Amino acid sequence: MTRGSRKSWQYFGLGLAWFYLLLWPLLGIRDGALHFAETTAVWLRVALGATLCFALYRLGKAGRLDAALKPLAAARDAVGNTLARAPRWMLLLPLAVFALSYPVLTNRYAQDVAINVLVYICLGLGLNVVVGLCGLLDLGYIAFYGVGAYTYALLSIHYSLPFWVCLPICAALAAIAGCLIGYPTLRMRGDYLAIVTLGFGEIVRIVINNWMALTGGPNGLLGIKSPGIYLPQLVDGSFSFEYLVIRKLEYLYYIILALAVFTIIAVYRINFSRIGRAFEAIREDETAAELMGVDTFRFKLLAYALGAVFGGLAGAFFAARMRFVSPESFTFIESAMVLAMVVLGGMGSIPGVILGALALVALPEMFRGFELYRMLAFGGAMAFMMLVRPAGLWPAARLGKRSDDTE
Amino acid sequence: MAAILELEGVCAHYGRIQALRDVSLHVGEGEIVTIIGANGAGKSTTLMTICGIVRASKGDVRYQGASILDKRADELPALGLCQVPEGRRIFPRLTVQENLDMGAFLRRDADGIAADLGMVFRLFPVLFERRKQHGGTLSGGEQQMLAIARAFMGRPKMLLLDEPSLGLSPMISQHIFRIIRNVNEESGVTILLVEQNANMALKLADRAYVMETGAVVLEDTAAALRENADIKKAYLGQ
Amino acid sequence: MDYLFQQLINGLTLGGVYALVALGYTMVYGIISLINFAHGEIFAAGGYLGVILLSYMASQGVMDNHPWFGLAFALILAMGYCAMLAMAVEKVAYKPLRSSSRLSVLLSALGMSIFLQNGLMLTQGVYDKAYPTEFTHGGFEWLGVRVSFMQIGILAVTGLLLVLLNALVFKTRIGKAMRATSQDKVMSALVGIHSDKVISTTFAIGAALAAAAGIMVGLYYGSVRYDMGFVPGIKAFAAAVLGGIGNITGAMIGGLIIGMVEILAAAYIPHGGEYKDVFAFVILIGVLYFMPTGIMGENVDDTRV
Amino acid sequence: MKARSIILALVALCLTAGTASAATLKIGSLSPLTGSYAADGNDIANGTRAAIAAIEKDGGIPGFDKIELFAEDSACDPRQAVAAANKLVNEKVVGVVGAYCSSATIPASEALAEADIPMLTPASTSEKVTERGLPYMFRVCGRDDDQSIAAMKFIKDVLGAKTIFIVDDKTTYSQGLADNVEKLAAKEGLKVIAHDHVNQGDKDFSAVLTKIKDAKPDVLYMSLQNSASGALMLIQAKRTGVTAAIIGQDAVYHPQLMEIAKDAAEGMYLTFGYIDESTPSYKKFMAAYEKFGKPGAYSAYAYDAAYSLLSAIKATKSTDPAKIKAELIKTEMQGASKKIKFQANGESGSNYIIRVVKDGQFANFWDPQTGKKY
Repeated sequence: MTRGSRKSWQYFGLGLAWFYLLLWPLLGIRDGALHFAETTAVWLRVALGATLCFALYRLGKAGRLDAALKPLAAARDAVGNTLARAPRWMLLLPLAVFALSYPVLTNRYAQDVAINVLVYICLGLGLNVVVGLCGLLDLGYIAFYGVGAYTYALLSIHYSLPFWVCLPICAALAAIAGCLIGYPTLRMRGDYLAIVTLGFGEIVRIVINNWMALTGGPNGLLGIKSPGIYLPQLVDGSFSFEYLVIRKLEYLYYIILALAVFTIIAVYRINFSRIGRAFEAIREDETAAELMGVDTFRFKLLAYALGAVFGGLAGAFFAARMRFVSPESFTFIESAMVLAMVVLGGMGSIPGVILGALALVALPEMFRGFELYRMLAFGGAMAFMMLVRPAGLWPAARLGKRSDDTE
Repeated sequence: MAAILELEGVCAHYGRIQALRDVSLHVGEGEIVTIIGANGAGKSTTLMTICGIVRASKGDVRYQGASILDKRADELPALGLCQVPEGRRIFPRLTVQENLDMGAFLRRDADGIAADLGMVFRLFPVLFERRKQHGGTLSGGEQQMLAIARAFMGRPKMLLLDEPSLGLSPMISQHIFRIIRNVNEESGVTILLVEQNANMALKLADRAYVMETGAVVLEDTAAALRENADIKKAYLGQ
Repeated sequence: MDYLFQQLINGLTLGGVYALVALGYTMVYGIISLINFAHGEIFAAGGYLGVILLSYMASQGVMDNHPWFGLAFALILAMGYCAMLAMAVEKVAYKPLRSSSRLSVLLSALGMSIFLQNGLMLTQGVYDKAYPTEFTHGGFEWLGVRVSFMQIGILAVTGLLLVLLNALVFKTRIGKAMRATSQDKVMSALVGIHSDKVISTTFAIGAALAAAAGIMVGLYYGSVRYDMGFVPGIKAFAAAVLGGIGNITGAMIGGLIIGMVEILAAAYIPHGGEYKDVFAFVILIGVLYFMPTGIMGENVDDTRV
Repeated sequence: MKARSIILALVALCLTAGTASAATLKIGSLSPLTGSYAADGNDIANGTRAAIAAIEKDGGIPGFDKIELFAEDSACDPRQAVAAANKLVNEKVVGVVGAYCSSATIPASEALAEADIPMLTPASTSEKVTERGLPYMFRVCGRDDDQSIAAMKFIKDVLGAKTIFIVDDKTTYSQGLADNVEKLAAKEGLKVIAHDHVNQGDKDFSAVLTKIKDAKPDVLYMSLQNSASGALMLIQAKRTGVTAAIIGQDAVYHPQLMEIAKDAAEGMYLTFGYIDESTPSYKKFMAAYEKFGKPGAYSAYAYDAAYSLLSAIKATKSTDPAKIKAELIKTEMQGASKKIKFQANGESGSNYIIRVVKDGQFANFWDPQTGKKY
């Protein structure tokens, strides 16, 4: 055993002792007496598990597991290389086939989770424009989702406008909201912007919650129509369209799939356009970008509006899918979740954000088996994933450090 | 003359880019040694590697005969090894006085600190005048003086100086170099000086190393290098 | 008139609570530029430790004979516990990410916040825990204004901690080391400051303050709950930014302003109660619009911490 | 213990996945197990568990070896509630007890309705829950409008109040109730001094309480979603010096109200469904619930919901929703909480009475039907 590894085991042991000290008061002092058995039992389990993981980690680091890991690594590299060499359509085709055939293969619950994942992919990619591309920390992004959802809800209830007509209206209103919020806040930098966007997000939620006449307040809005489509039909030789209201999950799945694909393509195009380069210039060094002639304020506002558009689209779909909206869906924690998807996936990276959305929507669902331990496992997993992959699951290729980050 | 600092085959990397290749050098006790070279030659990286801010990937750094490679950066000032880093790195929102106190952070002898404070205020009277101002409000030359004075406050046995003349007028530069010489002569502080201004550096130093693209290419006494034709052409602008 | 004064007292008390929590935010932010989302949970943990210890001592009869001793004892132990907790969180979730992007740490903090909140829920249950409030009911009435001893206590403790903290940061060696570390980590290492230790200490101090706040809140409002840290956490963060993040006096002023705005909005504006958070945030946005670095913030080159 | 229960849960999960044969009857519960309403949510899940235990103790349901509960977390969030509902659809449960927040119940019920799964809510009192024409939506608790009528009658007849101050905390439930009271008060000729709102999760009510102290109303109608918030408001009301009679509602009805507020809760009135503690049903419920601690406001309702669902299955020997519905409507059952007789629209009627906190206990106080004190 080398000196380094002995030292790390010492730290590990100290950590476990520390953990016992932290755990004991919470479990051991109750009913006017001190208990030790329970704490020890819980602690022993955690300690055993942690020791096992730590031993494996140390062994792996010391190269003892190379015999087992090397072929795995080689296989991974081989697969990676083949994939890298394969043309893009060969990768996308199976993915597309899978996405299209998904509802046929799965049950209601899986479809429901998939719909949620796709909604969050739209949201995550929208926020990605703001945070990942432009480097503006936005903690109130969910406000645009709310604007989109309530816009469609109100238009559908009061004016019976069809979903497809409302979609662009929702996007436009969300963009306007983005500009309204962006205008006073975008002069601020870094974390000041973060708290101000958080504030705006909360303001939007509180207004939704309190403006009884318009939004129904906490009661929410009921009676939103599902999206419908006109299906061509041949009846008695004459060609006509039948209006079909989409309520079934499978059809809703295809609608949100289409929206998500649209979002992916749009964000991809933005990413590699002149605008995208301007965004990145702002992210890397705002002052330098300004000196290079980039109108930073205008572009930041544009980033905000563009991000808001996708939030608005996702919101409109959400309202149509739930046929009910209420303020509970637009809380700060939702903003934080969307941000988590972007950062966890890899800022500025489209496949990363998709992975992030998948992870953060699917994980709590997977943990449903844990019942009460669900959110505990989720929080732990979130921190753990960040520790293992600080740059995200699938980091973007072009990404420097923001000048604010330098020490 | 016993070597107080020795580098032996040191390599260092920034990510995948190799910044130092097999750098070996030594500094004798009480010497003034300078490293000259162009931008990006690896001079500052050498100092940062000595101090443990940049980790050496190969080779050894010995200070007073013992390897200091596995020491953290913050353990070195206690051994008398202090650095005035590139860009001065004054604490901008600490007052001048507090900046100086930070230099003596590891020392516990209040009397000695007070005496040294008097000493640096004598050396740099302008710092005494501005002792209540924030470090960030000083001019470039004053900041450089403060940075050097702060390093003096640690009562170093050896001082690593990174580009003390950068961005300063020739007059102030000369003033600062004079003080460095005085401290070396009076207190016997060993000095390793990194400079782009080869002219001044070679006038001050006893010995010198020339670095190019991360490696030491030449080593000689300062006097000899001043006469070296290549050096004259490349670094002294003659 | 007494109505106004009563509301002012209410606002001061609420502001005092925010200020205590904000102090921890601002200290941690000052040193590693991290919005420490888990801070609110540390505050909740402090409240829980307080109720656990106080109930235990009450069952042993300590609270009947020496209530003030019991309270002080619980306060100190809870502060110590939370300091340990915060240091553990820092070591596990933040330190390995020190050289990563700031957002990675932010997310890790969010994960820790969810983890700790649910950890509290699992170990302590989903129901509110009642504080023994018998000995905090006292108060007096003066010119029609009711002031309870707990309100005075909160303000006194907040003020005292502010003074102590300022002394710590500006007069002591560790305080100077903290400020130096927050301004330039490389240089502070070069003068011999062990930055990991300083950062750990900062977390510990911030957490101890949060624990004190947790106990004060428990005593004042009468109960604690596992999710009690979230809302004050956000408000305190807003307060810290309002005052100029990284600035201790600023956090205090920010906390008092937010508390005051909330209470006065609820007291005087029609529908103010439901929109009071809107007013708090509008004030925040307004102040930041005109004073981009907050009330007490210093105008420094913003590429630095 | 906690870790053991994780492992047990996992083992149970594996086992049930392995043995899920036709002999298992699956029912679901939907309630917020995490988040701010976890307390009430757990009461609901536990009430359902107690009902299953009671039925199994009576010999179970013929044709099924065991009854299995899927207790899903709705988190009081529409999205998660729908996901959980769809999960229950997947598990092919024959009926669902839940949810808690009306904003979760409404969208979740739509998802369940598509699969024709009966849903019995023990807690969502919003009128909209049953007024959407869903065939298999039932409500075991009372309705907001009935509760407010009882409260108003009490305020007028017994307290003889002239002025009233209303506070709610802006949830579908609490605000709906408060709005109803406000309307009724205006009709009855009471002066509504103000109808103020506080926010969810607020701890500090000093501003509004100072207002109330200043306005000196005869009655403070306190419509809060959460018993702990209610307790905090009571403590602060006492400290501020509010002298008005305080009336709350069933969401605040929970033992922890007195645990936290202690003497500050004394004399508070609450509207609550009349529980006849002398009936055998109630005693049976208490026996089955014992291992979960003291029942909360919705424990008995959840118990009754699950009990009547299971009884209907037992009686019809079928899991066909139409037959279950017919059976539910046909029979009258003495439940733990009240006499339950479902109508075609899914309502089961309400019988709100006034209870009071006396010596740290809830006690029956006044019956609006008879107009008499107990």
